[in-house]
Amino acid sequence: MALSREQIAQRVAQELKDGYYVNLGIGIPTLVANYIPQDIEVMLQSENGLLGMGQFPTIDEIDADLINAGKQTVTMVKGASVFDSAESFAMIRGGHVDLTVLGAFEVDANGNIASYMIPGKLIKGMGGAMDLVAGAENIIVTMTHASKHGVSKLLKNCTLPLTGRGCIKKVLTDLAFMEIKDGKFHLLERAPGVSVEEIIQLTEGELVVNGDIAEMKL
Amino acid sequence: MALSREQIAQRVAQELKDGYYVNLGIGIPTLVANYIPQDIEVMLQSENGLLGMGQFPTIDEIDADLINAGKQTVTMVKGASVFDSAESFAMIRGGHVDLTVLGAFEVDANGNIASYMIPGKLIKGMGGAMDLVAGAENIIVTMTHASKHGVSKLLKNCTLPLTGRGCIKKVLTDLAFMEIKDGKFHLLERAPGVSVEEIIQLTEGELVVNGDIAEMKL
Amino acid sequence: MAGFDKVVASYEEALAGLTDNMTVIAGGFGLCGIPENLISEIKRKGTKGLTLVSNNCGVDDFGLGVLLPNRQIKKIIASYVGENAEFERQMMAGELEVELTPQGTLAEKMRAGGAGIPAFFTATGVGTPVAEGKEVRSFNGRDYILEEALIGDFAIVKAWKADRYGNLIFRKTARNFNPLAATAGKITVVEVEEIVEVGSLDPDQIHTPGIYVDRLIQGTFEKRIEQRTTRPADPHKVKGA
Amino acid sequence: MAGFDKVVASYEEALAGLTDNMTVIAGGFGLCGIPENLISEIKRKGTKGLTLVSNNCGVDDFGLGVLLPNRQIKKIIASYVGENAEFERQMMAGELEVELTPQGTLAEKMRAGGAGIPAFFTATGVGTPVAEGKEVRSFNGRDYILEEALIGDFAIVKAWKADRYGNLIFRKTARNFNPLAATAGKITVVEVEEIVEVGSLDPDQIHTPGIYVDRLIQGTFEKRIEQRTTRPADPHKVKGA
Repeated sequence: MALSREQIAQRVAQELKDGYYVNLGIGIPTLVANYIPQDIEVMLQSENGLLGMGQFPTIDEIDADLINAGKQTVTMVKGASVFDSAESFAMIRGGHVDLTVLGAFEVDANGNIASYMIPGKLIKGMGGAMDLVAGAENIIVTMTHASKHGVSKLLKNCTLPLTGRGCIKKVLTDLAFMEIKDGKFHLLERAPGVSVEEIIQLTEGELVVNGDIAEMKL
Repeated sequence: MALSREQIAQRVAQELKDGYYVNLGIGIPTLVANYIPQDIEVMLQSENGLLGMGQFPTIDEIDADLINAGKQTVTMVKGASVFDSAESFAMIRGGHVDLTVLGAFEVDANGNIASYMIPGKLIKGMGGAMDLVAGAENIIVTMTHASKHGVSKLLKNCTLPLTGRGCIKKVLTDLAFMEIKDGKFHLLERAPGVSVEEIIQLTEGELVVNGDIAEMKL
Repeated sequence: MAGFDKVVASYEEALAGLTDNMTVIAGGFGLCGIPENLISEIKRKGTKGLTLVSNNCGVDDFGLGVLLPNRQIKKIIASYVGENAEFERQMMAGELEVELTPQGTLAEKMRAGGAGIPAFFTATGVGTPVAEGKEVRSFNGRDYILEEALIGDFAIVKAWKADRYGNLIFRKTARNFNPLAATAGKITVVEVEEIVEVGSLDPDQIHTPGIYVDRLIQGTFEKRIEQRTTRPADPHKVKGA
Repeated sequence: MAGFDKVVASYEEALAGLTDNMTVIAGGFGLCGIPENLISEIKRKGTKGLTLVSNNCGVDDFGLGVLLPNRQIKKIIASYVGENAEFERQMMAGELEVELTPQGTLAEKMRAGGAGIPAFFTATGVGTPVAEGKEVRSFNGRDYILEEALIGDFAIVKAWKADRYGNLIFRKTARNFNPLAATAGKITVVEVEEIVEVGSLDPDQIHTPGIYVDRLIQGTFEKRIEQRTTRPADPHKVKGA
């Protein structure tokens, strides 16, 4: 069965390592914060200028001057720091963030990503997404594998305007966890109860299936 | 009579205006701080990362963590701020400093300045001088008009490696105050008791003398 | 002798000299840390044909969005826009020019403008619509595009505290683009919540030195929140305990 | 689980992995804010063939100058050097390569290295020996040269206070190049005067966020002064009054 949004977040959280500085995008990536393993520490970077983002505030703690990149009110953890937007993107662009998790409309077999614009429909802007995909060494894209109508979002070539070129190496969908290399998707894991055939059918870009593909553990 | 170092500093100080942020180079420029008119306020920038440099400390006030660009122990005035070297030169390069005063070995009629290197003899480096001459709109160069042997330092073309190209518009020597424009020196004032003829003789670059040249008031 | 006293008496005075068709760089992220009252003053003045540089364009009735109904904005350079209906209508109708710029590139363009760096290379946007018409160059085997600096005729900035010399301190994530905008204005106007005595701010802790600030005014702020997200109060905490 | 604790037990551990022919970026201006003990440790280790990036090269018996007698430095990128005799001798003899770089350009090169900006344009050095071999380009009618970023295999930094997460605060003009060096090291090693509890530093007042810091150690410092300039004690002040 396809993973729920929460399950996607749960699987991503397994990729976190102790001491990681992590930037979580808006949507499913935000949920990852709820599944950080108890035995490790990670610190969340929010690109509007905060390292060490904490949970949402209680009503009493709400502070209009303390928000995250999704414009939600947040808190700070112990050891947090605040900085301006140039410094924040110096961190990001300079490759200092250990892991970035973000959503996408389409990803293709060359590691291209389209996530910010649907011409004529959605043109609100890229925010920090282009900087994040260009700056991070280590990115996990979370997305649904295909549209409701069964149209693959893992393509030979992205059809929408790109957010970044050749920068995506790992994709986690509701159906599968994949690596991108040498112009191909490589299937690493499948969602519990989802068959390899189903994944192949819903992946437009070339998909390499090597040996038995294990089910994800959640 | 040629101006003393103190008199040069005194004359430069007359160019200060209320509310000016000023960078004073090493040597004679440093002395300008002693002649700031009582009825105005200026703030001194030191390029190692201090805005609002004060006088030297008393022995009790000495702080190894508080020095100026000449590596001298200093103090801070009220309203001072400290910043890193990139920020300091953002101020300088970005044209935020109102006046820069610095020394030179040679200046030429095209506004070129040589102040940091004598090949085979003095090669300690330019420090912040190249940034200062490139960044400031308003620079006064203080120097001696000629060498002890009577060789002019106000040249047709600088002979030493340049610190900056076409960036000097005002020069104050022990003999004269000059403006540089259109590839010529223009005599504005002469030191008390120094004749125009004497200045012409010691100026290798073309010198424009328009009408009566007033003596400096000190 | 005014010295370094940057304080002005009114918002009118704060924005004196702002005229039609100028470029204005604004601090703020979403509705957080925006110069609310300076924006209101621009609305009141009715200045038109403005090019705005700001990460966002406010919402329908707050922030830079209030400049939309009277068509005061000709062009906006931003990373994320369209949180309001009138913005979308004007953009779709071609009445409003929008130059989408990645957030980090936008921040760096402001910093570069203030720091006398006319242009810099960045990997952000390579191979995307953002790269169109821009030089691409390879350094150490990777492609980068050339981005140019931004300067404003005016910069409008919101800080938390200031002394009369214009030394600024920002509070939490209301800092965002504000220190960068402050460096990039030919005339930089700052509004703050509190003006304190010169000498009471620790020189080591000033975020923006007064050299970047031309005019300063104290205001009161609504500080509207866009996404009021909360968690339940901690059940272990007993009131009054 | 080590989490974000950056504290190491010894100077040896602090510089573990530093090997011959690496590039080291150092904070400090003159002898102010230099990582004294990390420099001593490099001397003790005897690492050779180093390329050093630092505004200055210390004096004969203090600061980076102590690395000269054993010829540990192959090349130095600096803005102002030669405050010691051995330096001059090695430079003149061609035993030491010196790349003179304007101070502001040096600072910006470090910042660019840390910020993922591979190159930037600056007016500093146009028409001078610094411009040799560099691209010149005109923006808005003025010439600028292209300068490339600097990155170090190691960065060695001196701060005042830190928490164990590596959040740093610098003191007065001992800040100088230190925050820039901190961003530009593949491995950034910081020595401080005091390590304080995590959570005791105000998040708004941290100069260098811990994300840039890999290793942290507390040391004691001589803080030698190069130019001890003083004024007479104020005659109006009465002792004990």
